[in-house]
Amino acid sequence: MKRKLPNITSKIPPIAAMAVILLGWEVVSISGIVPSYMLPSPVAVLTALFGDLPTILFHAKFTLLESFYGLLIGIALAFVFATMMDRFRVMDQAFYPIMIITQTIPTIAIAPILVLWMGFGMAPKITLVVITTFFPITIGLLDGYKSVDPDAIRLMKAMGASRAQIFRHVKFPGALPQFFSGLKISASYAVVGAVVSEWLGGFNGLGVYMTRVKKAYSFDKMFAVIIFIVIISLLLLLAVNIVSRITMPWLQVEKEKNHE
Amino acid sequence: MKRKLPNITSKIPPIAAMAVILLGWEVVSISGIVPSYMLPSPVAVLTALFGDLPTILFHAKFTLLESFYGLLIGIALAFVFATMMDRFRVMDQAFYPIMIITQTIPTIAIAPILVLWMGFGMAPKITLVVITTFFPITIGLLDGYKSVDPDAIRLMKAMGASRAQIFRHVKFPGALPQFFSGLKISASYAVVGAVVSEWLGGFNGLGVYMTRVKKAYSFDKMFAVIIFIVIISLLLLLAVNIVSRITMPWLQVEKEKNHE
Amino acid sequence: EDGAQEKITFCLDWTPNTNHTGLYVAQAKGYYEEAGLDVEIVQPPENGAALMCAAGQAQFAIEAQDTMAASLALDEPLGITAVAGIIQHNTSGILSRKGDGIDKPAGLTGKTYSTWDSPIELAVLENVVNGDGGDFSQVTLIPNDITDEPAALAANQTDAIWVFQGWGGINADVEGVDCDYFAFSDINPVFDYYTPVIIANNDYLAENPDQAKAFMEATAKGYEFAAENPDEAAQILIDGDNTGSLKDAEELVKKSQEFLSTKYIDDAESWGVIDADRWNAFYKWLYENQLCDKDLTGVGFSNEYLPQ
Amino acid sequence: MSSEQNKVILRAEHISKTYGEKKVLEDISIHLEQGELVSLLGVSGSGKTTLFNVLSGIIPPDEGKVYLKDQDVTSTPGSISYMLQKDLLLPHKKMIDNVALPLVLKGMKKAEAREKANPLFAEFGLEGTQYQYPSQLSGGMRQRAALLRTYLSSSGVALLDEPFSALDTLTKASVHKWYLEVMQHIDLSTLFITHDIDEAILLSDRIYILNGTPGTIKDEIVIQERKPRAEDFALSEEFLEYKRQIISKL
Amino acid sequence: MSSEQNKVILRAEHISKTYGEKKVLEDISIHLEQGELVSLLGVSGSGKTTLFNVLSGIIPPDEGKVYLKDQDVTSTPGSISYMLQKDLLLPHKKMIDNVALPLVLKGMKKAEAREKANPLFAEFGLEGTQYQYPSQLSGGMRQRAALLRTYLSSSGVALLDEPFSALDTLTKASVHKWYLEVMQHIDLSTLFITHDIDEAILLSDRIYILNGTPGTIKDEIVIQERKPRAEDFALSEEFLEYKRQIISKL
Ligand SMILES: Nc1ncnc2c1ncn2[C@@H]1O[C@H](COP(=O)(O)OP(=O)(O)OP(=O)(O)O)[C@@H](O)[C@H]1O
Ligand SMILES: Nc1ncnc2c1ncn2[C@@H]1O[C@H](COP(=O)(O)OP(=O)(O)OP(=O)(O)O)[C@@H](O)[C@H]1O
Ligand SMILES: [Mg+2]
Ligand SMILES: [Mg+2]
Repeated sequence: MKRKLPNITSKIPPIAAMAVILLGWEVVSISGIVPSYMLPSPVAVLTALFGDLPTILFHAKFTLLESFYGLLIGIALAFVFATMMDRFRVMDQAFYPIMIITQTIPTIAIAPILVLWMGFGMAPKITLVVITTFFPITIGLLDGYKSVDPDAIRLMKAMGASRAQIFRHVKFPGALPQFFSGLKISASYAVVGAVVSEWLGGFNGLGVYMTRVKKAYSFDKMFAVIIFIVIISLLLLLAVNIVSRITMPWLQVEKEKNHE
Repeated sequence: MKRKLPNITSKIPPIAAMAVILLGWEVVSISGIVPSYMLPSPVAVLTALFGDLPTILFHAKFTLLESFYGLLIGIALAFVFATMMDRFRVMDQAFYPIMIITQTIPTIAIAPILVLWMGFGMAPKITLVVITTFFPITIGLLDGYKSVDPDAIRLMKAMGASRAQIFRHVKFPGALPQFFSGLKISASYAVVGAVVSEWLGGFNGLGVYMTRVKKAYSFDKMFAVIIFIVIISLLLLLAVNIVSRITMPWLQVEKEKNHE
Repeated sequence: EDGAQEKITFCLDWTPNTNHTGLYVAQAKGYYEEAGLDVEIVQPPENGAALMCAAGQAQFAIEAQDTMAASLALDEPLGITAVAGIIQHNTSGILSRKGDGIDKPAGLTGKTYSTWDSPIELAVLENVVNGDGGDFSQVTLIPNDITDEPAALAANQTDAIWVFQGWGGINADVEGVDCDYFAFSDINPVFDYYTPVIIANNDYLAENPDQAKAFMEATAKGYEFAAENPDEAAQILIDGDNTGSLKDAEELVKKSQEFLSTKYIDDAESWGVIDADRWNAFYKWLYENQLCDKDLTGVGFSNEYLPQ
Repeated sequence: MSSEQNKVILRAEHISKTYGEKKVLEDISIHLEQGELVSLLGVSGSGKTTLFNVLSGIIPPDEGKVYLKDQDVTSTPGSISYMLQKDLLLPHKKMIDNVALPLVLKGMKKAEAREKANPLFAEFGLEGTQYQYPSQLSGGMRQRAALLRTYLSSSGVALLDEPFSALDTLTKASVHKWYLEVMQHIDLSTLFITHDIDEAILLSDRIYILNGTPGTIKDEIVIQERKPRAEDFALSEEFLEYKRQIISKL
Repeated sequence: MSSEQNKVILRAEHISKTYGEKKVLEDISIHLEQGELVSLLGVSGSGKTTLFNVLSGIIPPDEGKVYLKDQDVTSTPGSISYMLQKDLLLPHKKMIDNVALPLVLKGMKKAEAREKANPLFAEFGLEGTQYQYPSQLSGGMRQRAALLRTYLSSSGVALLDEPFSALDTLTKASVHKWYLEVMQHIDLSTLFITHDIDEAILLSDRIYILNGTPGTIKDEIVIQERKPRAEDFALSEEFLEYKRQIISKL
């Protein structure tokens, strides 16, 4: 019971800050300093959000599916790459610079090319999500593998463990915390990645919907979609947090200990 | 002399990997499996790059200026925010969630709005670069401040140091390594951020040039610009690396020691 | 009717609007289904309908004759052919606030114009402005990121915008913004080129000529229906647009449809026919003014897939 | 102690090892008898850890052989248990799985391994901690758990590399006492490395002094004092005499 | 030693301190004379570090006063130098700037501070390391540099919290010897915390034993052995006698 108290008090400042921002925004829009097509009021945005919810949800389904598949494939790819790069020094040297290069290519430029190559379906969108998400996860896993105490590996060897056993019992679980740090970054970019690729070519999805409302000058709806995207990104982050807590119960124990 | 040897051998794998990729790409495009407007050959792209260099350089000037100013402002902002958030717990609690939210807003959606608010000049582009770059630097600085040994601070207090002196002599230099880690991430996004915002509205800059060559179906030129962007991003990264080495000579000393 | 239908992807040039009504009518009235075709109408990636068509991701798409020139003039031209003109004449022109004096091209001198920054667009403007005794070099150019032209004019975001009379012009009436307008084709007959055209993938045409003809026949029926029943056709477009972007624009769609119903066929013998003389005249003008590297006379269009 | 007391259980013969151009060990021959506790004293860098790495089989010697109960185990990891300076309990495994890990590595089912490890927790003074995580235990308890794992991983011979150096002075004293009792109880033979002369005298039957570059066995000192040692052995004149003798040789 | 030997330089009177609901220190009174080295022995958690934090002025006591040369310095950091367990040399500063830091903090110009610190490097056996970074020095040298910094930061009184515990056994012995010499040479008075009974007997003029919850001064032991101590003092019967006496009191 007692332990929950600081949790509640720690939520006051962010909520207060948000409230101040929203209030300021509302005042600016109501006062008429800024015309409404430039900055719709929060109330108008919320009205648009709830009024448009069925349409938004319809489109969100596609965006979420793309983000989800993209993230899954990104994780799988990151896992394969990081593990190979950790295992073989040559792979590491060969792929690391290429991975950095992929991150400096503007996605906005390749998204239309991907659509050209892969058509109107989900494939190009998923690919773009994979490109934006696999890098932070790979880096997280690589750092995680490297953070494993070499003495722990020496100990495992002394116990007669095979390479696979060392991976299973020491390297992989040891890399989990950094893997999840990387995944959190990726998760917060996944939805945005899907939206960007939809924006640049597609038929369904929040990105497509946004281009439409933008063309119709419905900035309230546009902001409503932005807010919706922010919310699902935060929910995705929350989900990753929950999974990480379930997957790594020992960290919870350590944290509790430090709070005592 | 001897120490340079591993440096050279370590460069063989990435160069080999790049060569394999370029060769495969050239073969695919020459063989005619993929039409050139879908994938121009590397030779065509290089020809376009050198042929178009004056035009590309003209536009690059704008993009680089935007990236540079954006990065500078991003650093300044990150510095102010991180320092305030480290100093006042309430600030930390209030701003951290808001900072995460800013990172889940699709830049592609706010870029046109920024143009609407700020006009067609450099301001909206610089703003977008600031938005994309300030977050990793802030996080880096915050982590850096937190990584400072509390005993070092206690020692400084015992020596009668003021809060400003503690910041100057311990906290700030102690946070530099993480600040530069964050800056490296930001630097690799800065140019891309500027390109995205140009793409969505403007007269000059690589993003504008890309939309133009794309309309003319000059995919070789389009790829040439992409490659150019990758190269300047890598150069920017290199510059940050050099600055970080000059700023933190003691890390060089430590590294050399570990290599002995 | 039992899954044996041939699948066709049709890529629009923009969000659904009254240029597309015939397609939606053919879809809704079952003309495609009768022809044994399963047509899916999709939207393009940024400015990419022609590419998507050339890449075979769509069999048919919508392009405009002016932007198509660049793709035909490449060393390795895109494999696309215009198979029908959706609207017989160029109905585009310059929209401006009433009373600003931009009711004729010379009035642009000293004013601000929102441009897409395309060489052909600027050359056309230069031609009409200077031809009218104005000075194009004194026109201030700003980037065009405008989607609601009358509103932008009313808000003084710009002084003049290139619009299609059947949409932007009508929209000015609907929104109650008093505007001036002049059309390019009235000023220089060379500019009476084809604006929206239906293009098809060349490989597809070579391999499936009969299917292509069947598709075009059904499409033609759709546009003929739209020409005769503008009100019903407008409703079909609004209902058929699963993007929902037209739901709140019923008045605009209906008025636009009424305007366009007389423009689809106009003075041609039937819908879609491309007049070779007008087509070639414009491409010749492009070539002569160095807006195009190749002489495209006779290139890029065909009337042979239209119903005879 | 048992009647087998004088049976040699571990024997290293003429071990040499060179890293690059640096010779680290030269012609080392040592042995360990059943039930014995022998310590290896030497300054930093004399090659003590390297010798243990060779004995445990994780690095091959350039020359020489290692025998466990007359069987050649040179370069064969997994037959002798090895405990490093740190406890190296895996933070993500519960205590019982940490301790049972050597059994699982040898192919035993997890449930079976747990069953086998479980009763030993009481023996090592760890009853009730089976389903806790390592971070929930004190330093002394973790050290004992690492020792239990070491015990489960082999044939009764343990190599301990500075096992007690991370403990504070007072905890160390109690762990020393406990370790001697356990060793006797489970019939463990131990070879251990230390920097601490007091510790070596207090615990060992014999002390090897390893020194020089390359490291060689400089001396062997037998501590005659009967075991278990008297409470005040560390404060006795005999103890001081041994200490003087060793200091003169280092 | 000087004639001022018996002058009290640091005095703490009736110090009490409570954290939340936990009383950590109760009515502690201790003193330190000019040139004296006094150690504070006590089990973990008895409040030794807390007492030092109070003496150095970085936390205020609930009750009691701290006097430096009869001047009240309670809750006034900066007047007494304090060296923590770790050397805490700042990795980003060159050795000379690390050492001169206390002078800079007091407002001296960097160049002047360097000039003042420079000659002391030789005195502390650190000649030639002025423009190196801390990472380039060995543990023993770093410890001496930290001590030099401590010396420069004050009026000749140093509080050392477990200053030698991070050093290995052999390095520790040489640092002990060196420290006693330096102390005498620069007329430093030292109060230091240790866990290690041997170390306390070897170095101290007097030993305070701090124990219990809340921590109180349980005893004060005066080591009569003349200083500098004989080479083999640690191996002598007198030494053992002191050790027995302290153990019985802990
Ligand atoms: N993998 C290695 N490659 C090269 N040299 C090594 C390697 N491992 C150890 N050495 C060197 O061999 C020597 C002996 O090292 P070792 O770790 O065995 O010493 P030690 O006696 O255990 O020292 P300490 O008491 O500090 O643990 C040292 O000089 C060390 O630098
Ligand atoms: N800031 C604090 N807030 C609350 N309790 C504290 C704080 N600092 C120390 N304590 C508590 O006060 C008691 C004494 O701590 P202190 O660090 O002074 O002990 P110590 O004798 O130095 O121990 P050690 O030998 O382990 O360093 C401990 O129980 C500790 O938990
Ligand atoms: Mg060692
Ligand atoms: Mg303490």
